[in-house]
Amino acid sequence: MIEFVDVALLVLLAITGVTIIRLRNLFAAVMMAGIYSLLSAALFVVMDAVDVAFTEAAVGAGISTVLMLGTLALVGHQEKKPRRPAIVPLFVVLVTGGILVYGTSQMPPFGHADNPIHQHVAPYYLEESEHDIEIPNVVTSVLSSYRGYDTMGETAVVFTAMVGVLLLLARGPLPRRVLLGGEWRTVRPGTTREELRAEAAHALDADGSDGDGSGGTTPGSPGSEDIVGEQGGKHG
Amino acid sequence: MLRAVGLGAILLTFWLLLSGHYTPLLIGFGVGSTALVVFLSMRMDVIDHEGVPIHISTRLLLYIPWIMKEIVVANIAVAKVILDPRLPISPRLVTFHGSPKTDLGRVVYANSITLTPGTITIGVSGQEYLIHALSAADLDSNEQDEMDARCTQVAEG
Amino acid sequence: MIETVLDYASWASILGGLFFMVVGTIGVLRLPDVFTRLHAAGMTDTMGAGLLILGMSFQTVVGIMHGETSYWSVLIRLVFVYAFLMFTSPISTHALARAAIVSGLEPWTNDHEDDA
Amino acid sequence: MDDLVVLRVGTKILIPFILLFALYVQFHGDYGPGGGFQAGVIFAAAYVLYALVFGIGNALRVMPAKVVYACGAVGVMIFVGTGFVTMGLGGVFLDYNVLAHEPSHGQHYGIIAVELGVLVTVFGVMVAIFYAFAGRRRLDP
Repeated sequence: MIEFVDVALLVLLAITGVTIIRLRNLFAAVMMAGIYSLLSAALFVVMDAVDVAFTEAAVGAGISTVLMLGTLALVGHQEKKPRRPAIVPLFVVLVTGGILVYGTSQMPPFGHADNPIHQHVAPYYLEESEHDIEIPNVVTSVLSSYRGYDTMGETAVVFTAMVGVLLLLARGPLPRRVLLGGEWRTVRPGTTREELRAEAAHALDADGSDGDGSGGTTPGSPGSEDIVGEQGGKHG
Repeated sequence: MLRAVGLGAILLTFWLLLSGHYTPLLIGFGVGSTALVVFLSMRMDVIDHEGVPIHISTRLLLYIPWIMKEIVVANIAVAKVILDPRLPISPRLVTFHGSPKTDLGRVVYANSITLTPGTITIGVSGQEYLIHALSAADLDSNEQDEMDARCTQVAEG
Repeated sequence: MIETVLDYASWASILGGLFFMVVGTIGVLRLPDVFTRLHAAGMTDTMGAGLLILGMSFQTVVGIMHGETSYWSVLIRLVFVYAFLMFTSPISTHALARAAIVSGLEPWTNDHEDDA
Repeated sequence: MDDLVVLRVGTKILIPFILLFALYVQFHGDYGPGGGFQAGVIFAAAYVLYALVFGIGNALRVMPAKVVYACGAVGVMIFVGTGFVTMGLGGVFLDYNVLAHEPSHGQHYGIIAVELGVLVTVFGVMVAIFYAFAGRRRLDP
């Protein structure tokens, strides 16, 4: 029964992966990536790795989707069509995949108690952590105590990711262009909506003529710069 | 300030119910976490009559059984529509006028409309609600009037 | 006696939840556009998940009757999950529908000759 | 067309609970699934939700970018600092046994300290990356 669930989830994962490759709309691809993470999390739960599943659901299906959407807001959301079919990469991928599949034939059977991974330090952790550390969740004791150096390295890697992103992207938030009182103007970063509203109301009071002109954001006008539109509509 | 204390009490209760481990260390962490969250919420400016609606909580609890009944009835109706081979739908956009005046009442009303399948609130503008309905039968005016009255009562007493 | 009744009620509730989940999925596949599909998706959220959680709560109550005190925390969590779902489901549905209409999507209509 | 009242009020009610749930996950990592990584991500998710609904300007007012960058570094310092404290108390690097008289208690305190470091780093990094991407174009609703 469990094997059936495993296989079903793996098939769904494969389908999702192929779909992500074939999609040219990157927004849809990001959504599919979220689904992929959710399926992986379900697979981890089936394998009793709830800590990993929790991480996968929170990181993969949760926040990385938001970060990717933030990226797409900068780079656009349509992938260019490749100019020619990628024969050589396909060949490389197929050969590598074939070798990996061949490699699995030498691997010990899945979940077997005599596997090498269950012979080394794992029995010690499982038996002694209750006495050494006295907390019930062995995953936490392995991660933070027995393998504390590894976790320190991981934390440093996460920190490095931030440094990398900041080196590439952060010159601080750039000044923004917003439609204010019927004209475009530049506002300093960090201006709150309330401040913009107040300024807009002020500008509208100064010349109350174009309250109708900029007001009335209709459902059919995508990306209409709304702040002042709403305010103007209510004003007039 | 009273609301901040109220939010703290609610959050601490939430923590104690979730926790299940009542050692001094963990209860201490609970108190500290609650204080941090209340501080952050004050900085975020989410503690006000909308963010911490403790003044309507009893009326909201009394409202829940009725909305549950409505959800069940509406679900069965939509399930019948979906399973009907002819798929008898006639989707339409309509605008309602709702009587709740406060923001909280408008939210309760809008969410009640969305929770009952067959109707979805698309937009709220003042007291006008833009509703998408799956079929004309979902727009029973008696029922909407009752929901309207009850939501107003929940939010405004 | 009462445990047997609760057990049957729990399974009935879980099966009912699964039924509404399946019907909601069929609805997502059959209905014509995003707005009508949201109605069907909302069904899986409110009724499908609700009945599933109700069934699981009955199971925990049976467990508590057998003296498993740790099931209390499971019951509390189920109630929290349900409350969270009831709170977020309409908000996300609203956000999705609003996003669709703001980006200029026209709701699908048929020539409703059968009823006006 | 509308005044976003549903999203605004809903987010206001929800955010304190998400933040507290993140801290619950943090401090109950010893007893069930959870820990610094998950808690940091959930905490950051609540914050990103706030930024999405109320605008990045308000988010920057609550927690300026410099504070967030500092969080990313401070977390690593907490982790490494725990190691130096254990060295100062006569143990080896990250040997928590020396943190209390009873070795198992010391382990417990050490784990809490390093998990706190992980929480702070992950939160800071997630929000910093979000600021870096979202701050470059307006994301106000």
